[in-house]
Amino acid sequence: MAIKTIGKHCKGCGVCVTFCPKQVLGLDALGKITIVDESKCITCKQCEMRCPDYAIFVEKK
Amino acid sequence: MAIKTIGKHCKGCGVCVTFCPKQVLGLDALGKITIVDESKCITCKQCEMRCPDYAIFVEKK
Amino acid sequence: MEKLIEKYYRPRLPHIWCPGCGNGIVTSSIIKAIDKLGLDQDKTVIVSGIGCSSRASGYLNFDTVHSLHGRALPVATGIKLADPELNVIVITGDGDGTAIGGNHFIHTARRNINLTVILFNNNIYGMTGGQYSPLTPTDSKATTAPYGTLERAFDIAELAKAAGATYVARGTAFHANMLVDVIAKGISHDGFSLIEAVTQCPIYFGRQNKKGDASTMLKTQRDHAVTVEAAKKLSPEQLEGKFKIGVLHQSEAPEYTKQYQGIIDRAQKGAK
Amino acid sequence: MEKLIEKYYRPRLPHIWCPGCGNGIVTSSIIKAIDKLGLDQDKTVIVSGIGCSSRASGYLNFDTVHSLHGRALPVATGIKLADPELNVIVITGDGDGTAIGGNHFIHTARRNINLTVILFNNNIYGMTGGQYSPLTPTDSKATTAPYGTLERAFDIAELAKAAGATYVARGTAFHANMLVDVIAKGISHDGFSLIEAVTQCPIYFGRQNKKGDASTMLKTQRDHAVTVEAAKKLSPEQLEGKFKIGVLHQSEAPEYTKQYQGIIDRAQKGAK
Amino acid sequence: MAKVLLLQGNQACAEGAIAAGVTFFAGYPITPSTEIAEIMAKRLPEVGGKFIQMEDEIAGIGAIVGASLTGKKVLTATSGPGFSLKQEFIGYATIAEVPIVIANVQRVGPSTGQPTAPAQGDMMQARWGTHGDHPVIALTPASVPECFTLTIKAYELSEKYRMPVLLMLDEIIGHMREKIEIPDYDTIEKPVRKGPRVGPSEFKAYEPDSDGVPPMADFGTGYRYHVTGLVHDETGFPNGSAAATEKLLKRLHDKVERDIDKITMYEEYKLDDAEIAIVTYGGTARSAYAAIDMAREEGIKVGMFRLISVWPFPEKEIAQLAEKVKVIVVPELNYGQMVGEVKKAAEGKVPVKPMSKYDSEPISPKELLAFVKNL
Amino acid sequence: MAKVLLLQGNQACAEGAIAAGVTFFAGYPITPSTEIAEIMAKRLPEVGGKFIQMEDEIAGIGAIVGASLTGKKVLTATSGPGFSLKQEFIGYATIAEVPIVIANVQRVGPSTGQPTAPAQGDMMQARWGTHGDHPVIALTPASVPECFTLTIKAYELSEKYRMPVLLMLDEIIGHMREKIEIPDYDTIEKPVRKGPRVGPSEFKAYEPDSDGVPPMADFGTGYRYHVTGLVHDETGFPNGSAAATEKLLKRLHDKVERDIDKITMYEEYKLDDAEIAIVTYGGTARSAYAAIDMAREEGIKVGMFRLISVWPFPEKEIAQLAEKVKVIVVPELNYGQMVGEVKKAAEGKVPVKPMSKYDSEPISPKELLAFVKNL
Amino acid sequence: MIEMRLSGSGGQGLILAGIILAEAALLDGKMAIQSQSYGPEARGGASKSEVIISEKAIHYPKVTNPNLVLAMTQEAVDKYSKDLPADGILMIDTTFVKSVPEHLKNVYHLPITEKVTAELGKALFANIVALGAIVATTKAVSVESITTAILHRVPKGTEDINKRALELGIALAAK
Amino acid sequence: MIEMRLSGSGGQGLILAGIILAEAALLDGKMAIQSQSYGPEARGGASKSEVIISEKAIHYPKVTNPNLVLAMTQEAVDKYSKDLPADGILMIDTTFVKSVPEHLKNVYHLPITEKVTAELGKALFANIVALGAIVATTKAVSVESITTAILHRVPKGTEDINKRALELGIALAAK
Ligand SMILES: Cc1ncc(C[n+]2csc(CCOP(=O)(O)OP(=O)(O)O)c2C)c(N)n1
Ligand SMILES: Cc1ncc(C[n+]2csc(CCOP(=O)(O)OP(=O)(O)O)c2C)c(N)n1
Ligand code: SF4
Ligand code: SF4
Ligand code: SF4
Ligand code: SF4
Repeated sequence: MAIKTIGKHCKGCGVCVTFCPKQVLGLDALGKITIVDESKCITCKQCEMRCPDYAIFVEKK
Repeated sequence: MAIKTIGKHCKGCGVCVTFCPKQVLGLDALGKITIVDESKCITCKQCEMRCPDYAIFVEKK
Repeated sequence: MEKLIEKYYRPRLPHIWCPGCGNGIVTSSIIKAIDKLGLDQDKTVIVSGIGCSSRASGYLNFDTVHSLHGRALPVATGIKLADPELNVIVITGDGDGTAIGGNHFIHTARRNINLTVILFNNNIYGMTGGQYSPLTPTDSKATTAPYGTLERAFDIAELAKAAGATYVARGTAFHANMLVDVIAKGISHDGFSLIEAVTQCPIYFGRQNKKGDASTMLKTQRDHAVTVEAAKKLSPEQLEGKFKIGVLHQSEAPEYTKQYQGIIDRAQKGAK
Repeated sequence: MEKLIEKYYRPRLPHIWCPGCGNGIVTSSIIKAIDKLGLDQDKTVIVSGIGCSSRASGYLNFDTVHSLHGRALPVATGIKLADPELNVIVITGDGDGTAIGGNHFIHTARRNINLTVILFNNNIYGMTGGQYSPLTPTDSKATTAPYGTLERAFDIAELAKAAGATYVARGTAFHANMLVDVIAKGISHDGFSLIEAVTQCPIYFGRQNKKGDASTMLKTQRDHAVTVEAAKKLSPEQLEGKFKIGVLHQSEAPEYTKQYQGIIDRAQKGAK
Repeated sequence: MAKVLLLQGNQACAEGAIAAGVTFFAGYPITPSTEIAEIMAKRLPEVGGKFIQMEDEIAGIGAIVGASLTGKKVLTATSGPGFSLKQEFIGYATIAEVPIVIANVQRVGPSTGQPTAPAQGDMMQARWGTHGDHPVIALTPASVPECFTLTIKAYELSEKYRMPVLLMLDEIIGHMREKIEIPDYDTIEKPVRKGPRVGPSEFKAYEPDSDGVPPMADFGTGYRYHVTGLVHDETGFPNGSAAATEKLLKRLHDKVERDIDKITMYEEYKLDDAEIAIVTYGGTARSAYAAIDMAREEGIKVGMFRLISVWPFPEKEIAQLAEKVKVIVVPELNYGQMVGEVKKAAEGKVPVKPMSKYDSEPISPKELLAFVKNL
Repeated sequence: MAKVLLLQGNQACAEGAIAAGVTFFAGYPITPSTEIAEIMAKRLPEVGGKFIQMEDEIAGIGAIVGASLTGKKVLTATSGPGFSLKQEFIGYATIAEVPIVIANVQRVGPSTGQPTAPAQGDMMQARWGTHGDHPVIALTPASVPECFTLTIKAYELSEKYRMPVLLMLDEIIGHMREKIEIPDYDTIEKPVRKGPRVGPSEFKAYEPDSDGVPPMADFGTGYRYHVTGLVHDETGFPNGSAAATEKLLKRLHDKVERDIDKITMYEEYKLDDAEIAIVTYGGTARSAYAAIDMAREEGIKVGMFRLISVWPFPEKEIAQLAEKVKVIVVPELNYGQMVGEVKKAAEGKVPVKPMSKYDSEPISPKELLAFVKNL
Repeated sequence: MIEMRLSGSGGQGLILAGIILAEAALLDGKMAIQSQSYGPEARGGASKSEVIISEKAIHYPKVTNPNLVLAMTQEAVDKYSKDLPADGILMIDTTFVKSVPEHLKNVYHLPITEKVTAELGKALFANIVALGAIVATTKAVSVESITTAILHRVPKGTEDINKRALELGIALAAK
Repeated sequence: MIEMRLSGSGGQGLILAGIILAEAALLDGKMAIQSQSYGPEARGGASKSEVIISEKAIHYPKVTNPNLVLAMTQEAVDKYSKDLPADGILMIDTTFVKSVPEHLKNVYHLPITEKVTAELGKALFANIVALGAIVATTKAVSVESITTAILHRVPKGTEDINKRALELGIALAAK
């Protein structure tokens, strides 16, 4: 399992943070996506599915 | 009862002739409305109602 | 009728329509409806587009606008919204109203603005000489469809309803008295009203499609029309090939120009 | 998804859409549907109009046309009729597709030409900064409706159906996977397909109407959408304020470009 | 009471319309004109007027034509793509003699072009955009206060000559904010439409007065007349005879041409002793003032003839100018449009140099100065 | 085998299109152009092509733009009101460089005007009808055979320069029937579109060759490129920078202007020793031939410069003509349109006299003769 | 050069007649131009079809000096014979035309519609009868060419009756 | 004449700030022109608002010789400070800007957003803080007028917090 984020694409809308069922994600001081606790990720891909900016990808390994 | 026809308006389409239930009407040699037998008229006004050219009027007296 | 002509027609007859054309019949039905309702002639406006049918406005003794092809409804909207006291009646053809004018048609219906639209449906573009329209039945001949039309026709009544029209009716030139009735109801209705008036163009639709002369085409109207009431009692098979006439749909919704007064009230309260 | 981006997106990201805008989600649903069906990328054309949503075409790696405001459908019709082998997908907004483009919408549906139209419905004109559209709900605020909108919104699915569309579905940005599914079905359908994709414009529709941020608007989609299947089991009261998602209408009718071959055959037989 | 405000050109245009007594607006949003619609949406209901956003630009102009027939003063606003769509109706309003005002806030074209960048690329379209022969009146403001006053002027002309009047703004003027002193609207004289002086029975809807303009009755007041885009005679009914056609088309042109001196508006800036004349208009005139001031400091004798009314084109004035100066420079934000008219009027008497800029940026005073120095 | 036929100008135009390899027509009926659509409806399926009647004129031109992108040669036909509606898309096809041909059969305007009567009132609209700066190519046939050949020529130019080409007929030419010898279509060289010479990976959709024209890939052949009406760079993607804007607009104009000598077509009729030059075009040229023959019999030295390509305007040739003759007369069926261009080109070197007729009747040879004799 | 104007009402087939006449001229190896009036009036009201035939190139396509006017209705006479010179030919269908301008010297009063209805049962062929009369009177085209041109244009199966109509016209004019 | 450019990203309220600045100048009895960049970029990407203030008429409305550039993002510095002369003022929000052009001598490094978030709890008032800093630095308008102009433009109920933001900005620049 790996979460990949692309800071350049992220616009900080917070959608992934909201819909992540496990509080894996957060926004940093500049308002960009940041991974708070990758270990909690259940690879449900809710974030990837709804990120409007293609800035987060989750791979099942 | 009086049938009034306006030759200048009549274009000879024959609609009044077709829908007159009593064969009151006809077309003349130049293709204009003509009254064949006014006495048969029952003032149903089918002719007046459907004349597209406002060339025939029937009055009940 | 003679008196009605005197009163409601301009002294410009005979009109330009071809022998047997149904436009004259539909036009007189409109006049009879206006007379029946006793509309104030000075407060009634007739707006048309461009086409044979749209020439009707020029013969009628009201304030009249012969606008652009397809654009009667925006002009009518401007008139009605600017002066809601006016009765605004729109005369349009199947090409004028549903081809180039299709967008205005659905949007005016959606707004439910109190206009009465009489759509002269002769299934063809008459004025330009016989091209197919969005209401030409599939497999018809037209000058631009020498091999027959492929396209399906709109069910204009359904379309109007789906777009938001609150009164939809259909009549025919043959059933001229009934047409008067559904037009009168449409004018009385407070909202967007569409009356489809089925009429004959013997010259271009009739000839190309071997529909016979004007009388024959009127008979076809007679034989294929079924009143809404009668239709209820018929099976789908019996209705095959028939079309319904009468009031097809009526509903209530707020009328646009009346609602607009609310906006003004709100704004003026805010402004003070 | 990353691979899909590599394959189907041009290397032009990030896109111009605002933070939280749903357009990115709907666009990726289209791509997933295309991928799912394994469409030939070289034989697939995407046509859009003008608007935020219509900018999508520029990011997708196909033959793409960013046409004029409201005119995606005529262009798409030309492409499809000229070369029926191409898969033609149309991306449009609620303003682009139903305001200025409304006439093309109903006529393309009527012809049942095999195009798949994805209408990004964000209930507002985004690109020009928040004016109301024909799909803005009554009583909303918009920059051109400071006192709230009077007009009723189209039920675009009903309108499409009445105009002749043979496939009509609705999805939302929230239900992104389901959206993929209804888009894929629409592409597979042989005829005119409309998919209304409900999406959020947090910047202009959201802010003016206090709908919260993107996440909140997505939740609203979640909470107000009912699948067609579930809706069947609900009473009208329970459906109050909800909207249906899924396949709303599907029917069979001859497809225009296929039918056209018949015309050619007839003409060429006649000519010989 | 007069107010001092910081307004955009677009806002001043909308306020000018309100001040002129406009009570009806119909349109469709398009950058960079949208603010005009937005302000009218807010302001019109406040003064008891009506605003309606139509389904497209064609419907927008159609609705104002309708509203004008009821006696209202009306406005629509747009930009290039929408202006193209409105062309058919502009011709209709011209031949049917329906007073309307259209603001076109120009952006970079052709087509979608560059929606947010300035250009002056629709100047010739304003003259020739609709099919068939027709006269045109078009005005170009060069400042925010002028957006206000020229909008009022547009109504004066439109009502007086019963025809469309075009307000040709550009994005520079439309979107910049500057100081404007706005008088109390009650003190502003509202343009008035000439109504019939006879009763309905004697009224001929298109019978002109000696000024070539027929009095116009409001719909709903009993005059029951016919309005058509077909060639018609004095009754207003279609008449396609050669005589009627010529008479109508000639009158439509004449009513404007005979008054061209009254309609023509221009400003001369430091032109008295100028050897170089800059002929320009709108946003580009702003660069010209600045460039001229700079040039004058260097002792270069340059001045500006600023077109305020662009159509009808002030041929006579430009011909006179051509007699007076040594060279004429025509800076424009386009590939060369009005410069053609200047050339035509100058008839070879003096070199006429285009300074065309079409890269989506305004001409800076320095660029213009450099151009002038390089002549 | 060549055939001798009696055809209308409209018919010859339609047949010319078929001969040029047109396989797609989309349009909307309008007098006096409708025959073109009607013939295409019949003829296209015979040659395996497609005809579609669209919901309006905008959709008509939109559909041919789409069809052209698939590599087809395409046509639409219209008249004044429809031509006005098509303007926005003409700008689109210009900036997106999509080859299309539009036939405009002119009738009396403005607005609905006189649908069945001849005029030449859309000549300036052809040049300036769409918003923003744009080049234009427009041709005007003066006979039925020329309707055929110029239609083929229109495709040559449209495909070569990747832009809309306008066929400006008038009702006289469109509706008259005359003799035409039609060659076997197989013997006619079909204009060919320049395709890419590199594979998709190297292809830049809007990178021009040295002639200023980018090769064009057909949709569906793997080049996957983007077409937009926004200002764009060589990649075809939007780029609104000043540099990209200037580069694009300049190239669009340059590709035509650099070839103006190749594009310009005109006919000189008895002009060699002429002291009076008649500059005219289209249906009015027919009157001029006859009037000149009559005048020559009376010993008056008059000849004609007949514009075949009207846009780009042959400025150079007219300037030369102005050096040669004593007076130029410009008869037109309008209020004075091309005469302005002639004036501009003549730069005051010679008097330029308009002979404007706008009463819905053609200019008769006698009228023209009388005018010439009264000079 | 011969200039002819065929006029009548919309339904009388005169536009087709004009085309046939011009096509016959081409068959004769001459030049020909045909033009017509369009518009609503072409349907119901007065309508005209003009034909010019010449050995040489024809420049101006409209009739300015008519040699012949055919008028099949009264309205057509009134509207379209005005510019006919005194010695020009006016050919009228007496079925519909009652009065003719006095100054004209060369008026052919032909009972075209009456005759064709009587002899061929249908008014439909009146235009072909008129063509016969025109050809017989003016010799503008050869009988052979007009026959070929007619047969080329008329629906299959009506060739014979059309030929008879043509002959009827030729005979009528000969009287 | 003083020419100022306020730049940053779409959401930072700089267009409003520019308008307020210009309105303050009018209150001071001066002339002022404000203009801005429009378009998609005004939403997400770099955006600018330009203000020119002068005692005399201002002709050309665009900034050509900036005296001050405020840059609230890195992209804004990169894009909009290019034409700033060496002695012009560059004012940056250090929260977002990390590097500045080397040749500039007059750079104000202000932690605008950081500070406003810390002190007023919301980044929202950063634009007003920036105004305070600009006014303090340039004296382009009087503190009185800028205060009036701000209060005139901000929503009811936020007057106090806006005043505090202004003071914060003045204080920041004073450091
Ligand atoms: C913009 C424009 N396009 C086309 C035309 C030509 N035109 C005039 S009427 C008409 C169609 C008329 O059909 P319909 O509305 O059905 O009326 P009808 O003549 O059959 O009564 C057309 C295409 C026009 N006048 N204007
Ligand atoms: C002819 C024309 N009119 C108006 C515009 C301006 N315009 C551009 S996009 C748009 C509306 C966009 O709304 P929508 O289609 O709902 O798309 P969104 O931006 O919301 O995705 C408008 C009015 C234009 N470009 N062209
Ligand atoms: S009123 Fe009736 S009976 Fe009398 S003529 Fe008319 S249709 Fe015949
Ligand atoms: S219905 Fe009218 S027009 Fe037709 S024949 Fe009878 S009277 Fe004449
Ligand atoms: S063409 Fe058809 S619709 Fe038009 S007037 Fe003739 S019959 Fe009526
Ligand atoms: S304005 Fe709205 S629709 Fe447009 S990009 Fe921003 S959020 Fe999306």
